[in-house]
Amino acid sequence: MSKIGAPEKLIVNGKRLDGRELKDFRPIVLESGNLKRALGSGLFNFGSTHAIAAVYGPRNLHPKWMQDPSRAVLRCTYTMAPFSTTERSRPGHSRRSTEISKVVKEALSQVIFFEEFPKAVIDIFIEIVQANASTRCAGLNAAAIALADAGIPMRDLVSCCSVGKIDGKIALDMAGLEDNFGDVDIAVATVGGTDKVVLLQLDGILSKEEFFEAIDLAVDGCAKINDMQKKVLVEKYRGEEK
Amino acid sequence: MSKIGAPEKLIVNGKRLDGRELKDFRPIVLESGNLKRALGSGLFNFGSTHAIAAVYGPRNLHPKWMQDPSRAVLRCTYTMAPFSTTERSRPGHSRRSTEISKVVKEALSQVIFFEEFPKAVIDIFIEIVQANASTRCAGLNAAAIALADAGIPMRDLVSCCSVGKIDGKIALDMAGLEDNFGDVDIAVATVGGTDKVVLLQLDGILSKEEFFEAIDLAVDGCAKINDMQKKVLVEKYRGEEK
Amino acid sequence: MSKIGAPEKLIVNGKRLDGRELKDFRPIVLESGNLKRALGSGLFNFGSTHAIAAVYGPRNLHPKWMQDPSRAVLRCTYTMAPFSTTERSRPGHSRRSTEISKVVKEALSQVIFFEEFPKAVIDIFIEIVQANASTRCAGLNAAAIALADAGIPMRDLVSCCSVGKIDGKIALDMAGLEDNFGDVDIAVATVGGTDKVVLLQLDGILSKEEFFEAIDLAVDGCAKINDMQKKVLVEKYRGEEK
Amino acid sequence: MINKNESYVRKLIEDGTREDGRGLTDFREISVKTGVIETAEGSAEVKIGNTMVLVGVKMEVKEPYPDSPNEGGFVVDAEFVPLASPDFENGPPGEEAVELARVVDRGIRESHAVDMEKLCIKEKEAAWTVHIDIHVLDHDGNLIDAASIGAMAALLDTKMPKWDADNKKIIRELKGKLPVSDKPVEITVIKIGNKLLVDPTAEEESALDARLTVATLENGELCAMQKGGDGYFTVPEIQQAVELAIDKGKELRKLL
Amino acid sequence: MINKNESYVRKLIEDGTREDGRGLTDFREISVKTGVIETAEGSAEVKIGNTMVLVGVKMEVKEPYPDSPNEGGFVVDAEFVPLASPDFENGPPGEEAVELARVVDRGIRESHAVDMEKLCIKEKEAAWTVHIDIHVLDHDGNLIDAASIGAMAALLDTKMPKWDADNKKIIRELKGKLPVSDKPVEITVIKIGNKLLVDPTAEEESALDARLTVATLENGELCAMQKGGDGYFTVPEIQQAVELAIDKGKELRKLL
Amino acid sequence: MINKNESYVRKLIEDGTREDGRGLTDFREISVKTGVIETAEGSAEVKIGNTMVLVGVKMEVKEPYPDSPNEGGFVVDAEFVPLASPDFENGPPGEEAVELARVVDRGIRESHAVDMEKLCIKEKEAAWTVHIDIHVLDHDGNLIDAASIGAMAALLDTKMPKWDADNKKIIRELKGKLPVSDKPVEITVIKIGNKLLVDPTAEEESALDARLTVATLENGELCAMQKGGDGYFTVPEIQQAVELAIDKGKELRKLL
Repeated sequence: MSKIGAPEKLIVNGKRLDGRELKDFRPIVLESGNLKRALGSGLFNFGSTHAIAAVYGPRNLHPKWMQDPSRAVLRCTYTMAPFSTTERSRPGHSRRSTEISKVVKEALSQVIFFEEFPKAVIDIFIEIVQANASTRCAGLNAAAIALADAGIPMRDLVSCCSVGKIDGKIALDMAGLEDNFGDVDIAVATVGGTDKVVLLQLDGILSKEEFFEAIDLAVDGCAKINDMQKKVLVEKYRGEEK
Repeated sequence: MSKIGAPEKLIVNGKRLDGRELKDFRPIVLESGNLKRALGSGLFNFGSTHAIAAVYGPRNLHPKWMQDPSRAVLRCTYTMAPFSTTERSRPGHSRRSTEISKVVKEALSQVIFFEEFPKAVIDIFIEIVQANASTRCAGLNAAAIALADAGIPMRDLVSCCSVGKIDGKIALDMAGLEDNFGDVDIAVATVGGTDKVVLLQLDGILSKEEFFEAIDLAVDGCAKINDMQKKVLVEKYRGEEK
Repeated sequence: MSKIGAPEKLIVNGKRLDGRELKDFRPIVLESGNLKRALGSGLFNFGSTHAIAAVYGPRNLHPKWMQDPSRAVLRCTYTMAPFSTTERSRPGHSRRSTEISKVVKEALSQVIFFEEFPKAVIDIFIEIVQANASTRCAGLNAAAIALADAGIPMRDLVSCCSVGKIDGKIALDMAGLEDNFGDVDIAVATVGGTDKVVLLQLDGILSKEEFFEAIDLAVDGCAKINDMQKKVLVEKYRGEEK
Repeated sequence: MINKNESYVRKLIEDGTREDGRGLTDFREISVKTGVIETAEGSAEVKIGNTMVLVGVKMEVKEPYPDSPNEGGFVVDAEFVPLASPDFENGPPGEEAVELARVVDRGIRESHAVDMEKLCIKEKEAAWTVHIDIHVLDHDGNLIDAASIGAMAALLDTKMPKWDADNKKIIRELKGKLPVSDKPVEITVIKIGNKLLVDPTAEEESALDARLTVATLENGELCAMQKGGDGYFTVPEIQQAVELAIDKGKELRKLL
Repeated sequence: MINKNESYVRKLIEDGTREDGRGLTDFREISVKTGVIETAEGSAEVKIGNTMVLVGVKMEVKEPYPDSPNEGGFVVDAEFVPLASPDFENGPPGEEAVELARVVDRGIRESHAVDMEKLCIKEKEAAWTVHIDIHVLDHDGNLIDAASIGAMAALLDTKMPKWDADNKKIIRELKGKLPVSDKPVEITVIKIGNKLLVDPTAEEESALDARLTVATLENGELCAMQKGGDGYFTVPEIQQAVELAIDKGKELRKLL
Repeated sequence: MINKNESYVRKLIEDGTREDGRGLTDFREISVKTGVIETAEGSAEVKIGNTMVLVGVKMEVKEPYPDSPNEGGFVVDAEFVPLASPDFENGPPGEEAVELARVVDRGIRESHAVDMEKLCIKEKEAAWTVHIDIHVLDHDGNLIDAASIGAMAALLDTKMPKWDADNKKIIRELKGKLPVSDKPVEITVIKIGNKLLVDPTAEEESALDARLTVATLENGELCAMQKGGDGYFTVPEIQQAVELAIDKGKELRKLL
């Protein structure tokens, strides 16, 4: 279990390696409308994990036989820039990115009013520019902002964060070494700051009780992110009104 | 010619390595309707060579420009499970499987009444689950059963077996070592137990006279398999009638 | 800079390694109608660089959504035979062949009257059979002949040749060693023997003045090739008239 | 998609019943047979109702990765062969096959049931890779659970070949069992309306709101989860699903 | 498909005649030219009527496979480049190119005309691979026979390069001929109605019921066969086709 | 294609003006920021108006090619990620991305700004490959110039990692700068009607007749060129474009 490159401990004197408390986020940066050609766009960083997202559509779906006459179809593409990881990652789709695209699409499907756009397609593109764990969470948060920025009608905003177990303790927002050498990594997304969970992925061994503690922490973290997302969208809207 | 792993002789005291006479089949197992979701299905084993086949269709062919307005189109896909061979075989299409799919499709085309289903497609999928030589023969036999099980109107059943030359003698139904280290391997398929040959592939050196002896043995073997195929279909039909 | 396999000098006693003067072409061979199944075809050799081209169309473009209702679409495919190079080249498209297909397509687009064939496609296929530098030039010259042979209405013929800088001197028609070990390689195509440049690619270091000298030499070379192309087409036309 | 009966299926389940008469937390008949493929080092055939999955394990030798020079590898591949369903006409659904493979992979990998260091033959030079291939032959729902138990059964069935280092060849005279130290099992809980149930048929799957797969160890701990579907689970629903998966996992583990 | 004239072609052949006036067992004019590609170690251009095929041989060095540590390799690839036919608009026909390559490959491989052990440079380390590329430039029928004789002509033309083991480089100063010990030739017999014929044009091929390719050795023995087409041959027809292929094979072998 | 306003754009330019009020030989506002990607050995973000390009450099170790046993490698890849433009709906334009990568590659490679021999770690065994990835995030025209200056900025920003030969691993403790000996810059001159201009927007690009990219060195010499578009340049127009590119290249080089 003592993998090459593993630090001796992930929590030293009650602090994590980057100085955080157990229930702290890394510095969060978020923006909307950061791209000019996209209909809607968003940016979301957890520390040095940087994600951007763009939304195009609703627009006509070709070929025609793929259209759904009663509602819009959602397509979601999560990719990582080749330079976003320590070892250069080959461009194109990996099995990991295919899986993440699927769970992110399902999470966002819960909130979009697809019935308003029969036969159409809505495309969401998520690009991880720099990766230091929790990339799917940053990407999903950026995508939610981009959908709102594009004016796609939604029930509410989806928000996502990671929790995990490191040195036996439940902690919020996994960073690189914690993801690689910690015990458990969990990604959770909820709708509008409630406890409605639309994305949940878990890797690593923990007890039922520890999991219940972790999911509560994650739901709480998502609610905080939901507030930030709404704030940045309101500010942008006000900025445009002036 | 003394390849690594080759046995000294393939015929010892008049018997083949697995104890068979020259003109014996390995134990044959065949079934129809073994899959539940397919419209028609079949299973055919020569000893430890196991093939299953499924038929879907006639159904509409998309895209439209590929349709034939006067008759159905047949598509045939032969694949090998990754674990079916000693060295794991990569999934997906090899040139070998492309060629076998083509000759199997042509063999079956002789018997299907395509004119009854204009614009449609009939799909046959053959999967080799376990391979010990004569896989295309087992697959074609399974496919013929699956077509009948699906109720596709046909002139007659196609039947297939291998013959070969081992230690200078013509023999029926090549098994693994005989295929790898024998002199000649031939696959033959006929229609309805007659001498109408719809598949013929030969590899290895033999004289014209030896070939004529071999093809007679193969035609005879196909007729025996044809009987077995008809029996299993009649039995299944009777079983369903009760 | 002294690469493995590089000759000491590329110009010895004022002559190039194959005995040419600086402003000589290698022996040029050109033909039209060399293929029978193609609607139009052409062959063009610079020494041992051999290119053939075939034209099919105008014909209907499928799928329909790719059609341009006001004009024909041009597709151009440049490929190299696997045995055309010293090291066998893998069949299929490389990034180099994709780029060359694009610049050749753009060069030919200047002269074709696309408006006469709405919704149609014209396909040009260029195959390098044997490569000894200047392959794109030979291919483009063959394609121009093939278009004329197919009777596609054109403003004029496009002609192409290479120029370069070897041992500090500007020279015409780069051959293999000159391309690999010379200083600069330039490909230039013009329309109808004029100075209208429709293809221009340059690799290697030279001064502005040297470049202006080189482009004049290239434009002059293209005019000579244009004469030869017209001659072979007229001869073929006369031959057919008899 | 087979969703003609979607509203009918939903109505039945909201009333607490199912088309085939099962209770919401009952599995269909399950069988797990091992040693079914002679050419594989380990194999299993799993049937759950009409669903049939074949799993084969092949042992290969590779050079270890530079960042784990004394560890072997572990790969799960899943193929939805087009024999298995009329829905696979235009090619089987890629993202579902990828998800299936990855969810089964994580359930086993994260359990540490297969010790990667024991798979090392010679540091930096040669180590075993365990290649698990999941082959779906008949698809009538609940593929994850079928594939997960099939993969564990095939691993427990796996015999170790020998490595001939001089000739860089695997000698398939089997010399012992693959060491496996735990028996993780994945159970998928489905939500339709406000009901939770297990082991859906293909028809029930087409009507689901959401699903949650939970991998549990022999000691009752959790080691992997995956939520799917366009719907949501509330936190209390997740807690209820986890409890159900722990219970059902114990039941299915007896088949190994 | 060029099948507008299918019924016309069939009627002619049933009457024992052909559009171009040939007898049923006559070939069109054939030419075989070798040494046509300077960049290849061996090459041939074959024309049969309007059909034109280029074949190039390239010698490469690879590590032998573990199960044949003292043998070289032999690969045949075929490309139907879209120059060759208006039917190749939407990409050339993949399964036909694959079949062409494999039938030509088997005709030569099974004859043992190229001794794989003579291609070994150093056991387990380096051996020559003979790479035969078939390039169809003009497709007016009977590609298998054209490609087969072209491949043999190119092999007989092949010069051996040298291997610089220190620098892992091939030095293309040619030092001798590739050893070739037999001259297998493939002849394809076509069945239209109840007639057998050879060397079909593309138009005749579009009207065929079935075809049988037979590879024969110099001593008259057979070494490979392949039946194609949706129709059938009776056993007496097969016997007749084999006799015809042996005869025509002798004729064509003179061109090598 | 965004060509609704094509005739309007052309008319403006024939009158010597542009939609955004710039002169024909004026660039939009440019910014070049380096060190923007922590995970890359070198990186740059370039904005020209609304166009935004990210460039990352990753250093990898490979065995040198047999014909250049003491040289490293140099690879440029470009991706038009579909975030960047509504035109990329059906997959980004492959041939344009390939051309972009190759034109940027040649501008740097032909300048010999990166000395390939200095990248060799051990002859025949290990050498650095400089992998430059161009990522177009927002496409409002003039990608070649943006990518070219971004690639040079990222190269000048690149720190060298160490190579641990024993464990065949790169250690990313940076120990110095990548040696870069020149600063080639590419300028693309656009022809619309009989006017030449620089730095087109996406809208202007959709109206262009032809474009000519010219790479210049610090000393004013040329090292690469590429003409694009369906139109032509006369020789005097080419001369004028080269002069313009030399001038503008000097201006942009100051940003490095």
